[in-house]
Amino acid sequence: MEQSLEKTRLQRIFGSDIWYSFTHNPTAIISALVTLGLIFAAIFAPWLAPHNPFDLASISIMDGNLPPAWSAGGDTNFLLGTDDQGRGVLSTILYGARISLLVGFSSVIFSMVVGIALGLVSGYVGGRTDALIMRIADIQLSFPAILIALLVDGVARGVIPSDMHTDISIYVLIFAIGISGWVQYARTVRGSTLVEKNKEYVQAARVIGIRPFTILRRHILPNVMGPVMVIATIHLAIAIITEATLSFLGVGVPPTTPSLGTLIRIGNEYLFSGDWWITIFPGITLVVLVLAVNLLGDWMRDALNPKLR
Amino acid sequence: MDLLNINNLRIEFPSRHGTVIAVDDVTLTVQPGEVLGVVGESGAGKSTIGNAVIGLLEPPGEMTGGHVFLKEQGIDTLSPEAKRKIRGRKIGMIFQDPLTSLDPLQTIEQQLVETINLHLKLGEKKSQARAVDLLRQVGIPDPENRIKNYPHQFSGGMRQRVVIALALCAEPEVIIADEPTTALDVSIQAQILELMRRLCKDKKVGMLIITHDMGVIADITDRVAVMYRGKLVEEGTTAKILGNPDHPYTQSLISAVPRPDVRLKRFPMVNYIEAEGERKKLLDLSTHWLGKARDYKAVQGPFISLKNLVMTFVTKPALLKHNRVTFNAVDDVSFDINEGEVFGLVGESGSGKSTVARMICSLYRPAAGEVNFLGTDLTKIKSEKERDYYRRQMQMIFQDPFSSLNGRMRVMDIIAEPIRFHKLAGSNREVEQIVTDLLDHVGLGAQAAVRFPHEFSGGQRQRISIARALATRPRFLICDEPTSALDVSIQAQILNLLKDLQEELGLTMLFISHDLPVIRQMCDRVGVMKQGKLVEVSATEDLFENPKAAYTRELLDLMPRLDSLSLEGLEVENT
Amino acid sequence: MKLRTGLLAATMAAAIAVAAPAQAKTFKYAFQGDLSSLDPHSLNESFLLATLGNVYEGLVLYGPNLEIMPGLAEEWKLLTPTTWEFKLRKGVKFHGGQDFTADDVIFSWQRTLSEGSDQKVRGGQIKNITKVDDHTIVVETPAPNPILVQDLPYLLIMDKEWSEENGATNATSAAGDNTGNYANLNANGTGPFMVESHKADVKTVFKKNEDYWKDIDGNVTEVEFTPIKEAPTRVAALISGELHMVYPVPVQDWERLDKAEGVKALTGPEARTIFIGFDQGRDELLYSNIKGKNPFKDQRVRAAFVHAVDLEAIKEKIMRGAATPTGLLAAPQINGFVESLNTPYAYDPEKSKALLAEAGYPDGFEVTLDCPNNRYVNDEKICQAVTSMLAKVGVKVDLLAQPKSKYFGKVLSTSGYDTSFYLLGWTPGSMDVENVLSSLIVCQDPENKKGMFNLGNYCNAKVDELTAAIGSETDQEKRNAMIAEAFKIVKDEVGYMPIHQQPLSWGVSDGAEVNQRADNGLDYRYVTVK
Amino acid sequence: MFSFIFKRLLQSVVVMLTVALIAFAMFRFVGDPINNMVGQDTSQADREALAEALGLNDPFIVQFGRFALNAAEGDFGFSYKYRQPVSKLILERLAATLELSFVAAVLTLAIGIPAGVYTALKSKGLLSKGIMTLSLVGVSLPTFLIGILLILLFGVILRWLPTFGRGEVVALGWWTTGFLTASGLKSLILPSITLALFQMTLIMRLVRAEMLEVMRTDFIKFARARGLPDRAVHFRHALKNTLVPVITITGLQLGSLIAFAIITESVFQWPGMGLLFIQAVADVDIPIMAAYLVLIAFFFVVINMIVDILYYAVDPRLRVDNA
Repeated sequence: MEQSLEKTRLQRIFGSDIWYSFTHNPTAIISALVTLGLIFAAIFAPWLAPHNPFDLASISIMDGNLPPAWSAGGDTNFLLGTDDQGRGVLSTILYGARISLLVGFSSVIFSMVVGIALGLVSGYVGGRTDALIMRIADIQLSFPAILIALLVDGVARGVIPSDMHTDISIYVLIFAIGISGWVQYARTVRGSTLVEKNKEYVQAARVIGIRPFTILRRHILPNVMGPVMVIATIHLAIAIITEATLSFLGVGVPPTTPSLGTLIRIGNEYLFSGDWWITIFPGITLVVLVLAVNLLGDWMRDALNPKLR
Repeated sequence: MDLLNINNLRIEFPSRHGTVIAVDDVTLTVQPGEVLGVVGESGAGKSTIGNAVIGLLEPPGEMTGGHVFLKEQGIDTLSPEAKRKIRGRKIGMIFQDPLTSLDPLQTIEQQLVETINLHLKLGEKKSQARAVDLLRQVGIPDPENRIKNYPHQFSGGMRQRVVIALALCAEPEVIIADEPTTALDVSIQAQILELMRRLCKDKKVGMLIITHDMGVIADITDRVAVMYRGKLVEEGTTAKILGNPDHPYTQSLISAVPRPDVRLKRFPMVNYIEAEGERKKLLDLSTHWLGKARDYKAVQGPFISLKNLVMTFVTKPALLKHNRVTFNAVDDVSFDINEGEVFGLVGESGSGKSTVARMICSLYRPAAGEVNFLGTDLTKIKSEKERDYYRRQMQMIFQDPFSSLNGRMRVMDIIAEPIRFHKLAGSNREVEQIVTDLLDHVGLGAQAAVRFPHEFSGGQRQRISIARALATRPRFLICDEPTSALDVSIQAQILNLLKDLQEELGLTMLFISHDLPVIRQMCDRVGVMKQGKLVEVSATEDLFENPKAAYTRELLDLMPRLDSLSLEGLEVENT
Repeated sequence: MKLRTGLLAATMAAAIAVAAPAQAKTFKYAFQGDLSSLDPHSLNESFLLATLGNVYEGLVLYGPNLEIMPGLAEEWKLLTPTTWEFKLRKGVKFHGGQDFTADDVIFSWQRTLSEGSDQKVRGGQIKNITKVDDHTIVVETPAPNPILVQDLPYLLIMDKEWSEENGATNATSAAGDNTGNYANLNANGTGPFMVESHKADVKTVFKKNEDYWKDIDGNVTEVEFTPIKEAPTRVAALISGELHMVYPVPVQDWERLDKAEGVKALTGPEARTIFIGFDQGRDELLYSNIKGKNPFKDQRVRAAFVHAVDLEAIKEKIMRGAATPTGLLAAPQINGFVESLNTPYAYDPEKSKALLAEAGYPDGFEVTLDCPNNRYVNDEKICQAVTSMLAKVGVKVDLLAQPKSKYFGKVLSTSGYDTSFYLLGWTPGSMDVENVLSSLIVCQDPENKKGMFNLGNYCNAKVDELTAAIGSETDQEKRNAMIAEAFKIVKDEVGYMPIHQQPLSWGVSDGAEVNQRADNGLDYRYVTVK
Repeated sequence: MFSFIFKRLLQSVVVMLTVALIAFAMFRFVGDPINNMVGQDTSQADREALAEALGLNDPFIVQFGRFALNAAEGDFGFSYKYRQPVSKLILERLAATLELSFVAAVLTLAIGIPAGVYTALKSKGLLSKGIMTLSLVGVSLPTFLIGILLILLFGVILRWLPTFGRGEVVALGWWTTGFLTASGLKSLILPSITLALFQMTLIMRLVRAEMLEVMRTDFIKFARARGLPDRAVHFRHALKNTLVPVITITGLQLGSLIAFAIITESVFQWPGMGLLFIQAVADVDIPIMAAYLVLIAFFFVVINMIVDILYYAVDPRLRVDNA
């Protein structure tokens, strides 16, 4: 019995139209591979990276501004060259991707949880609760994400004792980006909840006597996740970009533990000087990562939309 | 010569599960002024024919054989542009759902004039005049003003008339109507059919009408073509097909049609399409779990009695009470249901019959009135815990088998949920045992438990929801249009199943339907509702033989006549 | 396609070509900051003063090399240790045509002391001014002040009548709308240039003052100033030929500028010294893992720190060889500079480790370094480098780099010197070491406004004595000796960790010649456009 | 209709007050303004006097009340840094930002909508797949980097276009425009592209998605069945129905253009409100920050209102005269 269960579960995945459309869509496959690859690289950076750019004792400023290994004056030690502080660009990218992805994923999950919770409640309970939540959403919408992030960061730096900044700045960032994103989820989830809650399977559950919370959790939530996943993917890309933009506005992660965005911001200052590698390589990595994620989200949107099939 | 000649038509849908042959070597002809009915159940490929004729096959479908001739002229071979010129000009099309067939952002005048001008090049003025005239022909009152309106300002029936006007506006020679009345109430349906028949006769238009509804066939067609799984199984005059069909499929189809005139014991030979599956008949309730733990206290007085129920909906919300606009979906409804009987509730859409059901099982809280179940007024109960005791004893079966099951759960979990919630089984293994029992009890194998709803057909799903409803061992079952989304033969199976269960378990039932024949087959007593009010309650046979209320009479008159239906091999219940 | 873009290019190029000759003799330049006000007394900030120095003038002027030369005063002499006589220049007219007289000087001095003025410190150097005749005044100082004149170039003179007509007798204060706002948006000086139009933070246009009291070397008839915040944009604007000059230019872009045709980097040592300070006042550091005591009170620890930092590396890698490592808190351009003490502490990590061990921190300790990230040249990068260098001797430094507003908000007296270890830069407003000593080195003394910027409160009674004496010593010989002694003490006690004199870093197109003054000021008098 | 607008106005006031309140609650943390207002030699006593004069020592609710009351009279106070009335400063900058956002918006719609329609109609086509992917590259780069790269390419290497500022502007009353001079127009090109790129992609994808949905509706099928030519089906019926849902999002997107201008403006030294704001953040020029945020909120409210009115205009189902 159990065994056959497992079997059918696998069959379900591989038999599903989603899987079919995936295997028949090279773009989706490639971008999936790229994304996974980068995530892998980021997670295992400590083992993959030739150096640890975050360990200050190990970096020597005398290695600063070395060009990539293959060009004149390059050092095979630093495949993609070094930045002004003597950190290997390759290693910094790996560790940077780590931070970018951490910030990206965490903030997406954050806004997802908040958004879904509020959306479900708003849609299922309705009435005043709904009105209240949606008004709050409206107000927040009249306040662009980038500004919210700016202010949140500003406040955090104000209220948190300054000697902790370096340690918590990344969480602040996650919160700042996350809090500005929940509205989209809330609205979507609310919309689909309004549809689902009138479907007969929900009424059936209510006739049985199942309590609202359980209904939301067991019945409605799984059925509204589709669009949420699509938003989440796109949002991940946006979150990573936002992080980069924020670091341009000077509220990013500390330069001693740079993210991809911070690397680009730093490299920005070297665009005119000869040291192109300091910007270009992180830049390429960021584009590839975000592009892959976006393409993935694209495919998912079309694949999950029954009307498009 | 034939007006329309469909010759050895073959249509294929290539898919990843292999090529599906939607239409297989079908030949049909339509003469001027003739109405040809194409009847068949879902998946028979009847709509595909219609789309193929006007050259609007949904991709990836393609014509891989045969031809379509309009007055000897092959039109399937024409260029897309030429095909386009034929559409609307020579062949008009009417779709099922009038609510979605019209562009919501344009007045019907714009849409009419646009089409008329396109085909007849009359110029603005003349086109408008013709548009108004058309609306008059299709029976829209005060067309001069109504023409300025937007679709959403018309009722469903009126919209369908507008759609017909649009289909007619370029004087086509052939009209293809795809389920033209399925979305409409029976009273409207009769009018629309009458209208279509008249137009077709007056204008000598050939009509191809695609439907699953024997009533429609009986009402307006001259000839009928029966389709099954893409094949044309039988063709002949309407009387012949209904009277004494040759093909076994046609026979089973006919025998499955609920009859307005007599009441049958069961629907026989309905297993042509989907084997009904073995059911453990006549189980011994003293030993079987369904019998056990039926610790119900005996009922004194009526089993259920509704007193002056009122349900109010807010149509225009507002902060202040007095500017809210409300209407009474259910208005002062009272009736009793006795233990062991099947009580029917009939009425057109919006008559409030479903609302009543939902108030009984406390999905809605009544604005006023009492719901007395076993002598307790459920509306007074405050705590959920207390209510659970009654919930367990009354369960509901819903209309749409596709949305009434949570697609993300396995059948096992779906049926087990009520058992677990009401703690009706000790161990998990017992739960599984019960679920398996239930499944073959409703004629599905135990293996169904590990699968997901989307792997089942509509009929099978309805069986699953019945199993779920039975899982709490209820004594009262509410069936809200349980079969109206199903094909007739499947409907017959489900109705049989419900009949059997009702007998075996001595269930009391509230059976809701808009379909009078079905009501006649199922119910002991019937209540008729109109715009939230209960107009009549009487024993089924009385209701059909000598209705009291005028409205009931009206309804009965509008019922499609199926007198020509053959009676052979059916055992009539003599009351 | 190709052809079309080609064509497009051609037309564009043409457009620019015709646009070019139109602005002959107009000098266009950009700076990272903006000219926040036209009121010479509103803000005591070097860029503002240097720029307004082209419109307004003081009794004395800075020469091309910061030397003092006669301005609105033709000559001056010391009457008593505390009184000076100034002979004012005759026949000078303000842009508005009003005559320049003693009254204007007295008025301007009083204005620097008015509500809302940020020049109170300068004005405070003078106790009283008495008018002898229209072109002679006697200035009285609270105490003997040998370097009074050093402080006068930026005490800019405004016209009395004009100010009174326009209700600008008080300096423009930031606190709400005051009538003085007129002077904030308009200017009426005696300088070689007058303000044609001024839109704060957008663009300011200066026009040559044809009847300036003396001929100037430059040939510029019009000057157009635009602030450009982003360094890359600034450099791009220069290379693309839209501007004659931009500054500062990121040091790493010098190569690029020299490679690019038509532009070059103009560099030199600035009078600003960058240094790192230690909190030696508190008994326990605010931001450290060492509790109960303050490691920086131990001279060996401070020594360990200065020996752990490789100034040469910072110069080479971060400043691209442009900085001048230093051992003194005052730059050579500063009056009273002591050559002999300017050699930096030696880079010697081993010694540093030894010292730490000796001081009882064999494994080092943790401390937070406060650092601005948009104030000085590559400030944040310097801090990063220092951080990693100290890491090598076992000291774990948490770097807290913030924008200048937040940084200064934290470390300055306003929030009670909330720092343990900080990076700061200093240019003495008076271009004299006395200012360095009294601001950075003497013990904190809020009452007498002494040691206001001695954030770590390095404190040595002897040094305080000397500083006081230096302030009033009029004999240059003695004075220099005392200066040397004071700095010697500071250096021996490792009161500070001097880093370097940061470089001036200007980008100039071949179309123009400018004089680079050590205080980073641009004097239009010496600008020539070809 | 009227009562509706009135309701909206009421709402907008609430929104703006909330925004202002939140903003204010935050300002006290962004740094100490005084240090940016005085030179380094300025004494402690003077600094405190100034803080007192500015009312920085009052409890923030008092400061907020003061601000709200004055703001109601259109007086946003006095910039700490420029010592000028904030309203005047913002007015000077308003034109720059609005012109930039306007051009960007036009670009966004003029390219985004057609591209969306095209990719929807030819969804299987190679070109439309190309457009889809390409558009993604655009949003995969941070705006500031795009800006710098554009400057590098067109300003420094090709030297076709100016690298900063608005060029020559013509003053029409208090409004200054760059539309009337060649240099002004040229200066608009790079920033507006940089600003529009992101929104363009969003709008395009949105239109595509909606269009695809509409193309599957019955009334489109019925329109075809009546023999209407593609042109009529696509544009008279499909596109119009597509725009209904698109309008809202578009409204919000265009609103955020004004906000995103912050980055573009600081990259191109575009003398607009965004630049003013980001400078103000650096200098802790609270009055400017407050005014800016409230203004942004105001823009959003106005845009939303216009959107709702458009809705009424486009979609008969929403009109009051429903039968």
